[in-house]
Parts: sequence; structure tokens; C-alpha cells
Amino acid sequence: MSVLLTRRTLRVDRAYAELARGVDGAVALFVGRVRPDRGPRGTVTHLRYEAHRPVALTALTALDRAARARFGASRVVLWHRLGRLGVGTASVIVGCSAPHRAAALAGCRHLIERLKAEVPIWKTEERARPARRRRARPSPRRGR
Amino acid sequence: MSVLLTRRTLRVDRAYAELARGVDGAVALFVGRVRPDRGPRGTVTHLRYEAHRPVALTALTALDRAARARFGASRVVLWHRLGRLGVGTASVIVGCSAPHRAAALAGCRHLIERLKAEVPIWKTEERARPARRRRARPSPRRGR
Amino acid sequence: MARVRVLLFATAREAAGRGRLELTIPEAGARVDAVLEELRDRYPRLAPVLATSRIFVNGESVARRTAPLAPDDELAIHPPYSGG
Amino acid sequence: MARVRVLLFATAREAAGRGRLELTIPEAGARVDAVLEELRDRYPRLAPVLATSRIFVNGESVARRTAPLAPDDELAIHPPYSGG
Repeated sequence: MSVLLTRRTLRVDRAYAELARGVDGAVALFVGRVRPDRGPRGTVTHLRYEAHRPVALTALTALDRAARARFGASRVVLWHRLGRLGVGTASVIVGCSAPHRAAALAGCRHLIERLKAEVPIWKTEERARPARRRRARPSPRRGR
Repeated sequence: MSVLLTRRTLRVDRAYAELARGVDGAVALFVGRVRPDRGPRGTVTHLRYEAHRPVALTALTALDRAARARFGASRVVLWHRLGRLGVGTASVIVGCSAPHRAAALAGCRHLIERLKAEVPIWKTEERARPARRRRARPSPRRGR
Repeated sequence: MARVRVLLFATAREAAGRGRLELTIPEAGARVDAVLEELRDRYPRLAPVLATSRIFVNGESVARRTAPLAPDDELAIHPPYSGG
Repeated sequence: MARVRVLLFATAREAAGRGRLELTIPEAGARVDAVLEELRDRYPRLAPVLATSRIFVNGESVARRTAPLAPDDELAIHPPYSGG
């Protein structure tokens, strides 16, 4: 399958196997992972991904077709995971195979940019509150 | 290992595992494979790769360091296979992890370009002779 | 009266406190903007979300908010996407 | 006399029919270009390859072909790279 929205683990080896079914000389892959982003509201511990599934699948299929036409990509992988994912978990795998490296790399980049902009998928953050900061209390002077 | 010249199979899942040891949000991978290139001297069936090993390892290590400095890459994989490889076999895996996707993708592209230009590795082709072309002999006219 | 189903995602769902609901609106003026008006009335916190959302009807993007609706249409609220 | 080891790769190896060899050259004029001259004499097919090759001595790129050589130095002929 080249287009997938799933609650199951995304596996890079399976994505590569899908892209390497032909005899293309070049395979490019991008994997997005849950990052422990820090902010004033704490550090991200999990992301919840949801999609408007039928619309998202149509959009992904359109991206697949466009990448073949524009970059001469032979095979495309557009896999996005849904549900609650912990830090370090792969949330998306995008890949592209082509006869030559320039097309595969450019296609891969194009696919992830367009996926983020055009496909109805959303993340919601879960953050852990930062440990309360202890004010650095001036300690009583000893000597000078 | 982030830098490798090996006669053994290159595995994409291992390269990903190496790049995903931290909590980076973005991993980009490029895999080069033996292509059945067609030409007047026949179609490529195998490529033989050789390297000037100590110089190549020094050059790969320099690339690794440069990618960290220039793109803020956290982890880098530069694996090249040596020996005689059949069509479809992975000859090179280059990868890069970074907090964000732009750096990982740009780093990956930069690494494969520089590897090809600067690292003393060579391929020699083995081609199978093309099947001898049969001249299209004009067949005796039947009617018109 | 026309019954319209509404799907709300991400920040829209959070603002409304629910992911799907049904509205009944007068069949005469059954347009996208009438549904949005009704949603803003019911869920005031949804107003700023709707301002930046795309609207889909039966899986197709709707360019004009004056687009007409038929009974049983499914209207989806898409806040800015954040996949990847 | 200085003994110098020579490594030949890819098209250089094919042109010479071997991947490594040793040369003995007068210690007085022991320079990179003297070795290349000797190689061209022995293996005429190597001449066009040398014209487009980089030269490494003991693993270091040599910019000038007048660079001096010491006994037991290892000189490597690098035709244009084609990895990947």
C-alpha cells in the first residue's frame, strides 16, 4: 500500500521494501517522529493524531499521483499514523523512488511539505508541566 | 557505527535505528541501488565497488563532522557497500537526523552529493551484451 | 426543516466539546453560512476557530460560504492542518 | 635508490593490469612526477587516466606533482570517483 492512515506502528523497513519493489536506482525516505518539544506550558510527552479519514485518503492519493507526474517518481509511500503516540514514535513516513537521486530527494521533500499543508490530519499535544522552578535563594554570606 | 565500508548487506532498518537513537523529530534517508542501466554495450547486471579504504574512511568521517556543523544534524549515517552487487542491491545508505525536517532533508542531500564527489570509491560495470538485433527483413509482399 | 450532520476536528472539537453533532435548519435558507451562524450561537468559543477553518461538504472543499446545503449533507470543520 | 609503492584503482588498475606495484627511482630526483613518468613509460594506456586522476601520498592529497617522495612512500592513483 502506498497510501495509509493507521493506528499501527509505522515500519521503515516495510516502507523501503515497498519502494524497492522495482529496479529504481534511488530511494528517498523521510520519517517524522514525536519530539519532546519544550515550551512554557511544559514538555510534550505525547501527540494525538486524528484525521478526516476519507478526505485525507483522497488528498494523499492525489499527492501520490502528482509526485509521479512531476518528479517521474516510480513508487511513493505516504503513511501517517493516528492515535496517541509517545516521544520518539514515528508519526509519518514519506518516501519516493525514482531512477535518479535528484528526483527521489526532491520528490520526498515535496511530498512531506504538501502532506503537512494539504492533508486533513491534526495533532493535539499532551505536555507535562515543567518542574516548578525553585527561586535561587541568596544564601547567607559566609565571609565575603 | 555512523561511517562504514562493508562487504555485507546494507540494511535500511538498521540505519534508521542508528539515526533514531535520540529524540530528533526528523530522519531523512537516501538509498542508492544498482540500476540495470541500458547502453550500447549492453545492460548493467552487476556493479563492482572498490575503495581506497583508509582515505575513504577519513573522507566519510570529515563529511559526518561537516554535516553536524552545517545542518545541526544530530546523527549521521554514511554506509557504503563494497564488492560485486547485483541489480536492485543497495550500494549506499546515507542518512541524517535533526530536530526539524528542513535540516534533515538538506543534510541528507548534501551528504550524498559530497560522498559521490569527494570519497575515493569507484564502481566498475558488468554488462550483458544486448540480444543481437534482428534486422527487420522486408517480408515478401502478399497482395499489397 | 433540513437535518445537517457536522464533524468537528482538533481545535474545533475542543471548542465545541464534541466531535460530531446534528443541526436542524430551515430548508429555505439552508446554506453553509447558516450552519456556521448556528454553531457560533451554540458554541461561542468556536467563533475564532471557524474564522481560520476550511469547510468541507460531503468530502468536497467549499469555496463560498453561501453554498447551499441539502438534507443529510455532512459539513466538516477543518482547522489548519498539523499532520506530519 | 628509493623504493616507492603504488596503488592503482578502477580505470587506473585496468589500464595497468594490476592494482599495486613497486617502483625504484633515483633518490636524488624522487618526486611525484618522476613516478608518474615511469608509470607512463611502463603502461602507455595509463597516460590518459593519469591526466584526470588525483594523486595521494601516504593518504594525503598532493596538490603539486613536484612534491618530493621519501623511501617507502605509498603513492595512490585516484581516477574520478564514482561511488554512490
